[in-house]
Amino acid sequence: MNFMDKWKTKLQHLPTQASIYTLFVVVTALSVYFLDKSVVAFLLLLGSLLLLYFTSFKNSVKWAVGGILLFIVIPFATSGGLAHESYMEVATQCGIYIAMALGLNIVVGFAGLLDLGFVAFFAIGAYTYAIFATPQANNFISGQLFPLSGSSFWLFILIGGFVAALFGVLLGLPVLRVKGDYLAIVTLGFGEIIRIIFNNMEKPINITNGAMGLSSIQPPNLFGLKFTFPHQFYFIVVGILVIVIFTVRRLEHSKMGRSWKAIRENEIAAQSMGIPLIRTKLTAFAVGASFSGMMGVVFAAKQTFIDPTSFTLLESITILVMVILGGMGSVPGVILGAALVTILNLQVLTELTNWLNQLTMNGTISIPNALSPSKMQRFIFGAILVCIAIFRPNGLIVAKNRKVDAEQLKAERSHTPVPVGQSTGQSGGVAK
Amino acid sequence: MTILKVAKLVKRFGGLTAVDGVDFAFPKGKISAVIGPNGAGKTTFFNVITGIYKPDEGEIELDGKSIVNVKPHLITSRGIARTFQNIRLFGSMTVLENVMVGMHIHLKTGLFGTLLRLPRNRAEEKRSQEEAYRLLEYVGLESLLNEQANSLSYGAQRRLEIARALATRPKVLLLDEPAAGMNPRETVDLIGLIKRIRQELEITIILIEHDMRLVMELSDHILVLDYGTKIAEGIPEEIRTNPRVIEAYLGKSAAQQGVIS
Amino acid sequence: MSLLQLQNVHAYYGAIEALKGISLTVNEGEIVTLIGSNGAGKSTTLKSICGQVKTQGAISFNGREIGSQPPHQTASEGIAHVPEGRRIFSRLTVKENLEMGAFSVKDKKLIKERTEQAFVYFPRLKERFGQLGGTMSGGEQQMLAIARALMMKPRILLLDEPSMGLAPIIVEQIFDIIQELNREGMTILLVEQNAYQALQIAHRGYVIQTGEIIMEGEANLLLSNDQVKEAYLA
Amino acid sequence: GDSKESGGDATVIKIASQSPLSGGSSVQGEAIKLGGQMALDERKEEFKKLGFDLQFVPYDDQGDQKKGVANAEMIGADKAILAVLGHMNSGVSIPSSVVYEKYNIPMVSPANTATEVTDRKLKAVNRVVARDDFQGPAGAEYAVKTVAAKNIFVIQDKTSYGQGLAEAFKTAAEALGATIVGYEGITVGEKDFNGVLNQVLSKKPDFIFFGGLYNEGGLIVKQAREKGITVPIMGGDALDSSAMVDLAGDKLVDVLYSSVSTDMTKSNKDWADKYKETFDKSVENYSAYAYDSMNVILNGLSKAIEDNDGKLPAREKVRDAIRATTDFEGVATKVSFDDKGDNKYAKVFIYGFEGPTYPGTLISEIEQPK
Amino acid sequence: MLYLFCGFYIHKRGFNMISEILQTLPQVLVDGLTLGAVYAVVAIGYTMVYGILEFINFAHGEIFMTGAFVGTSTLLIFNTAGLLSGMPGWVAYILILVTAMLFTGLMGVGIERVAYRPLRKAPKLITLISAIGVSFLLQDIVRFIADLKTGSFLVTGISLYNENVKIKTSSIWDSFDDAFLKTNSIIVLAVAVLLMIGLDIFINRTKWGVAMRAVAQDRETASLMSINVNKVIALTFFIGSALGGGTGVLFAQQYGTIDPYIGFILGLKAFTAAVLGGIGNVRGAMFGGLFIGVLEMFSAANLGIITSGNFGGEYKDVVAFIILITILIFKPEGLFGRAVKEKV
Ligand SMILES: Nc1ncnc2c1ncn2[C@@H]1O[C@H](COP(=O)(O)OP(=O)(O)OP(=O)(O)O)[C@@H](O)[C@H]1O
Ligand SMILES: Nc1ncnc2c1ncn2[C@@H]1O[C@H](COP(=O)(O)OP(=O)(O)OP(=O)(O)O)[C@@H](O)[C@H]1O
Ligand SMILES: [Mg+2]
Ligand SMILES: [Mg+2]
Repeated sequence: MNFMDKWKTKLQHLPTQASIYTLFVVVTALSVYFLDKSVVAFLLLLGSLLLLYFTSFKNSVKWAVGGILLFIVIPFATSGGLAHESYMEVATQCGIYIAMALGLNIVVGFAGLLDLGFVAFFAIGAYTYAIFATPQANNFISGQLFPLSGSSFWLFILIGGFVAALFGVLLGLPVLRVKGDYLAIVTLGFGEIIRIIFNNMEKPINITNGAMGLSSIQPPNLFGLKFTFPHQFYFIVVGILVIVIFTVRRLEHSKMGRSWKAIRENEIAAQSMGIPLIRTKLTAFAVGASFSGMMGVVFAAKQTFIDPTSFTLLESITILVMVILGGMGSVPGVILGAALVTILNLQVLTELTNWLNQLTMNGTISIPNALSPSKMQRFIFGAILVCIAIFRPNGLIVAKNRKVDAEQLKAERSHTPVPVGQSTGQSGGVAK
Repeated sequence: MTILKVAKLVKRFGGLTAVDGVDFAFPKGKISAVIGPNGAGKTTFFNVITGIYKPDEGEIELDGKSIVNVKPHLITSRGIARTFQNIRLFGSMTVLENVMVGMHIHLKTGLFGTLLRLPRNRAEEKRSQEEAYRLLEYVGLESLLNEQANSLSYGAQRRLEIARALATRPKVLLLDEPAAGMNPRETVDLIGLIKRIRQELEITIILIEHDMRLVMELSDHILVLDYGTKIAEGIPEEIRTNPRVIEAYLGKSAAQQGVIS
Repeated sequence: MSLLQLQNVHAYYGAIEALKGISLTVNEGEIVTLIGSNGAGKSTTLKSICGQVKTQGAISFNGREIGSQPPHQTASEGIAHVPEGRRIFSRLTVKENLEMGAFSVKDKKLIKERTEQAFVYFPRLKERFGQLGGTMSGGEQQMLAIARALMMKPRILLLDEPSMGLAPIIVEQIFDIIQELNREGMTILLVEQNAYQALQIAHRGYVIQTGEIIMEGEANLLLSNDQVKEAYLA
Repeated sequence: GDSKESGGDATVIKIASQSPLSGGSSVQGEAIKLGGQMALDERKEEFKKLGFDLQFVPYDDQGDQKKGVANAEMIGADKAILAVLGHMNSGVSIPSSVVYEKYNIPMVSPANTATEVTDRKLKAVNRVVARDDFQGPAGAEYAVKTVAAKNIFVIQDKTSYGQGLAEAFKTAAEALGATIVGYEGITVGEKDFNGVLNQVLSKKPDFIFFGGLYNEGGLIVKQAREKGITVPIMGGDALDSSAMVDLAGDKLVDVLYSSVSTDMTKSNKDWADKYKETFDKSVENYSAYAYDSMNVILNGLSKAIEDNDGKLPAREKVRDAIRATTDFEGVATKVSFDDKGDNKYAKVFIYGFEGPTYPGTLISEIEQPK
Repeated sequence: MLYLFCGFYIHKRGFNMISEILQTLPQVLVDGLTLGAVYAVVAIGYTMVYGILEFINFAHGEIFMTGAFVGTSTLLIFNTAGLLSGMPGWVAYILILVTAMLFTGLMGVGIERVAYRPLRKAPKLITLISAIGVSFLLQDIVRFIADLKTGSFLVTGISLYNENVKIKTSSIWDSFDDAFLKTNSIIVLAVAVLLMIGLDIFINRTKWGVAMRAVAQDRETASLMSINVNKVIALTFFIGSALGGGTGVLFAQQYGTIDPYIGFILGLKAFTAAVLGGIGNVRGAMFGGLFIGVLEMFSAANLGIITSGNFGGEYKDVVAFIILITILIFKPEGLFGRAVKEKV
């Protein structure tokens, strides 16, 4: 007990923390670098980002260290092994999902609007780029102008985000009258409608090429450098992601973020505080959708092929799972949730399966074919979901309110005794 | 001088007429009370004024301008703020944040300002925090500023609702049963607070209350509703002795003792 | 004879200790009132009796320990609770609400009798028999809540702020009804903010403050106690 | 870091498979895995003699291209993997093969029929089955010329396989002078197709073509017959399964399907029996294609080893050796790859079900157009 | 002249179109009602659980699927034991229905106990996650067992009733063609209607039914009325799940083939139906189910005809969702849902 306390106080000591943290990063980075294909080491290295969140460094320091980790340490450490591209692929997909989950978190976590069709915006972003970066657009725009070159990709990140946001608003306008679980089913319907339309728009005019999908999408091109490898996409994704996180963070503690939360807590009271319901909800939809749209563009360029099977309801549900699992409304939680689910699905379960397979084939253990681990992924995923729900019902990192320093406020506040009313004239009183 | 005027106001719910042709002029800078039996339509009256419900008939004017068919959030920015009978705080936000939400209409920073966070935007945010803090001091909740709103006691929640409403810098403040669930001691404090708001901030106050001592002590003017219609109006003294009011609302013993203090 | 007895009861909401060792007794046939300011723990005390919050300590009813049993069992043993804020089943009709009050009563005839009795106390309910509970006004809802609790013919009736938000005339009626019920032999534990009125009709009273009983005694003694006057009667 | 995956004395060579092992199309995915595994197990000894420990690593692509690509990157990272058997879905193949191409890992698909798969002319990509633009027209030719179909109703399952095949069929049939009276999509995974069939009723076609898998195909046949629709129904190679018998039962009459394989249960009864015995599962057509694909891979591999003086060959060498496959006689099909990786020998055979027995009877053989 | 000709052409096409639609209309209605009956009963399960716990029991579709498998395998077991030949079809039918309903009913209770009860006080959405987890688990467990027993998860069972009945709808109006109806469809419709009527009486007339609604509205207060809340919730799950499981049997008999993934799509449709009718409202769910079933059948059969092939049956779900969304926009609480406006 005493011993524990001693450690606790020691750990609160900043320099100690810093040195332990650096040690951790160095050790994991080196093991990723030297060990060949060690999922555990890779996970620990990613874990250092999480650890960073729990340290008591200053915010700016955290951002800086996080940046160094993401842009330098992780790419470099993974470049040692053969699995470099594989790690980078996982990290890239993680990044894509994190951005989407953060977008959905604005809608569900902040504004309290349950959206079960969120992947539609991802699809819209992806198709926006794919249609113009393949000859597909020639089908409805004359002049054989397409495909656009890969250097248009950078512009399309913005266009994709914008178009998705636009759709967010278009969807929102009619449906935001509907509340709660009704909204869930309406958005679910919207997601399905978008997917089915993309799946069938090969006639009457061939716009999306239907179920065949769009292939040979132009990869991004920066001054002649073609982006085809996962480690290249990694930098694009991390770049966008940093902007996304930055945006979310700023919005969360602003007038906008507060009105989202106010609407989530009590619509009527929010209205009575002068918050326009529809407009505020629409901004939540639009901002959330734009993150998805941007990542959709990246996704299309990375895969070089898209078809509607990537945008199913199950995908929307998965993103929602990431948000709830991580902790609704909690930005670090959602990032963790998205990363965990993606890594679990793409890497951990696959590796586990391969390992068990290996054991089966070597005859170490024998599993009936019907139970072969590769087929049990849904089972394992399902079991994990139930367990987390039961043992961690508020999500992995529970959303916290930001505390304000009372003493400082007290000291800095002006001393006019009357804080409000038109008579004070302080900032013009009541708006027109 | 009249600040808020309603004329022939009607609100129906299906077959039920909750507010039935009420005419009234609320004098500026005064405290008016709306009383009446349960289900008389008092809260509905407030809801219609604040735009939560659209009136079926009639006119509502604030400073001579009609606010019928104006959206609730715009009514707020025209200068009417309110509290709710069943408390409606933003439960999982902090006390300070609750008040800052109330400042919504006075903050100019837009989406891009938030992202860029220019010195101007930063200053505005800072100022609004300080202002919120002063409002909390005003209602005596400054020590709880970082608490989650729904962890507050009932009385504190009621006061927070008042602070939040004040944050919109209203000309008219509507209070729906502000003393409900408070004990006599706390009610006395509340009376003090309401008086201060009227005097120091020069805000017109309209309140609904069943606690006759509070009503009689505070109000300059009383409107009595029953079954949606106005059955009496006047100064407290007139109301207390009005037989119709006694019969429909006060009851005999309350009429005698409710006002002893 | 003591019907209900609490000894050193602690109650918790998560980490918050809302009751810090409460002891009180209600004798058969008494009206006992519990007064105290906001958040003092009045409602929590009633909830503890009904098993709605986790408690430590001894709660005995009719000589039997009931502290750890689920609420529905406690209710079926004859403790009726009219909760704070009425808690009417808003989408059930008045009739169905009353039926739910009589859930543990098997005999249809008995249910009918008690319904009739409820109409005697509250004629208004008879007029509104088929109306949905949620559309009634506050006062009517309060009547319904009391009538609903009476349907099980409880040994003891726990009332949590029955006067809150009601017009003075209704408050008056409700206090009359409480006294009438008591005269007919029902034991009553009354929680009130309106200490003055509560103490006027009660036999004994307890004063609770931040989870602790700070005073107890005959109602009229408490009424004239300076400290009580200062803090609760203003 | 450098890696020599040396398990004791023998160098490990891994062959991966990628197919959906979980979810709705896992029956087919599983068949691909097992067919490949069977071939590989049979030839373990042969490679042992050459000094290599042959291992099979099945990956689950979940029919999801993201998963397929991530797996492909893992496969690329595992230097011991020299070839991939798969995928089942063209939609997963197309993006994943871009990754294989980067790492020079040869891929042989036992199931992809979409033209786009090989039309990109990737060095790594091969397939043993017929392209949509061969199989579809072959079916159309048979339907229009032999069955004399004039008014054809086309149903497809709105997957890339179903749509690819159905569109190829439709174009060819129209070119041959038939009228397409209806062209409808269904939803994969549903069990009630009465809606579309009611439209068939009102359009009164004399022939129905279905582009899709047997899961839906079997039910469509059954429900059509129950509705009194008696016209011939034709499908692609994905109807070539014993499951058709289970699904449609005695309603399985006048149903045609094209297939790229000869009748395995007759021509290779021993093989089919062995499969059944090993895995306790009935043979799917994909099992046989996967078996053949795996043998194509292993032949290429052993050729590459031979060319490399018995040492572990580079992936490029294996890739080129596989592409060079000529006149391989598999249990289901003969294989020679052309310069795009398509199977030159992919012939189309037309079979017919005349009752609940699998396989149907061979009716016609159609050569690849020159 | 040309104009006239065009007009005539369009008119003719329109006429053809209508007559084509009319011809199959009886058949479309029959098929639509049969499918709709299945949706309706499954929708009731969603609605009941939603009504009482206010959360979408995502696993309900999988309970339906499990019922289908239990019924089918019971029948297969009878068959291998040689019992089936000596048994009238209806006896076997009732036996498998009862078995499946009991099984899934208990399973529903078990799921509630393990995966939902610990979460009663947790945020509502986390229960949704738990339900999604349960639904994955069930899919895979059923798949595993089916796979182990039969070597494939696509299972085709034995149909007890295979005859076709011809309804002479053409005699009503000569624009109609005759409709065919499977004997089994009659059973589906009959059983579904019986279940629905029974349930409606149970919920609206019995004490336990009222108790369910009371628990739905306010659990804490219900317990003060000496209602055992856990018991009521368990009962709700039992009934809802048994209904789902029973429908699974009807479904398996109707379509012959089942797989572990049928629950997902069907569950989605049924849930849509429940919302359309006004979630929490049993009669609404019934109506919603039938409506979606008929609508779906109608669009699959006629969309292609109406749009001359431009938008075909593949858009049937789009039509269903667009109608749902439209209805919800104008009646945000669903068709039968009562507008419980929050009282301010
Ligand atoms: N949203 C609504 N829908 C239907 N009826 C309503 C609604 N809101 C209020 N009512 C009815 O209108 C009447 C007036 O209600 P209101 O809440 O205004 O009464 P009140 O005077 O505030 O009563 P109390 O003193 O009990 O708060 C009541 O009969 C009530 O049932
Ligand atoms: N659900 C809850 N979760 C956490 N804390 C609670 C909860 N309910 C009550 N409390 C706390 O427990 C304490 C006692 O509350 P209680 O409701 O018993 O007070 P009370 O005396 O009934 O007050 P009031 O007059 O406001 O009804 C208060 O501090 C309150 O904040
Ligand atoms: Mg009111
Ligand atoms: Mg209380």
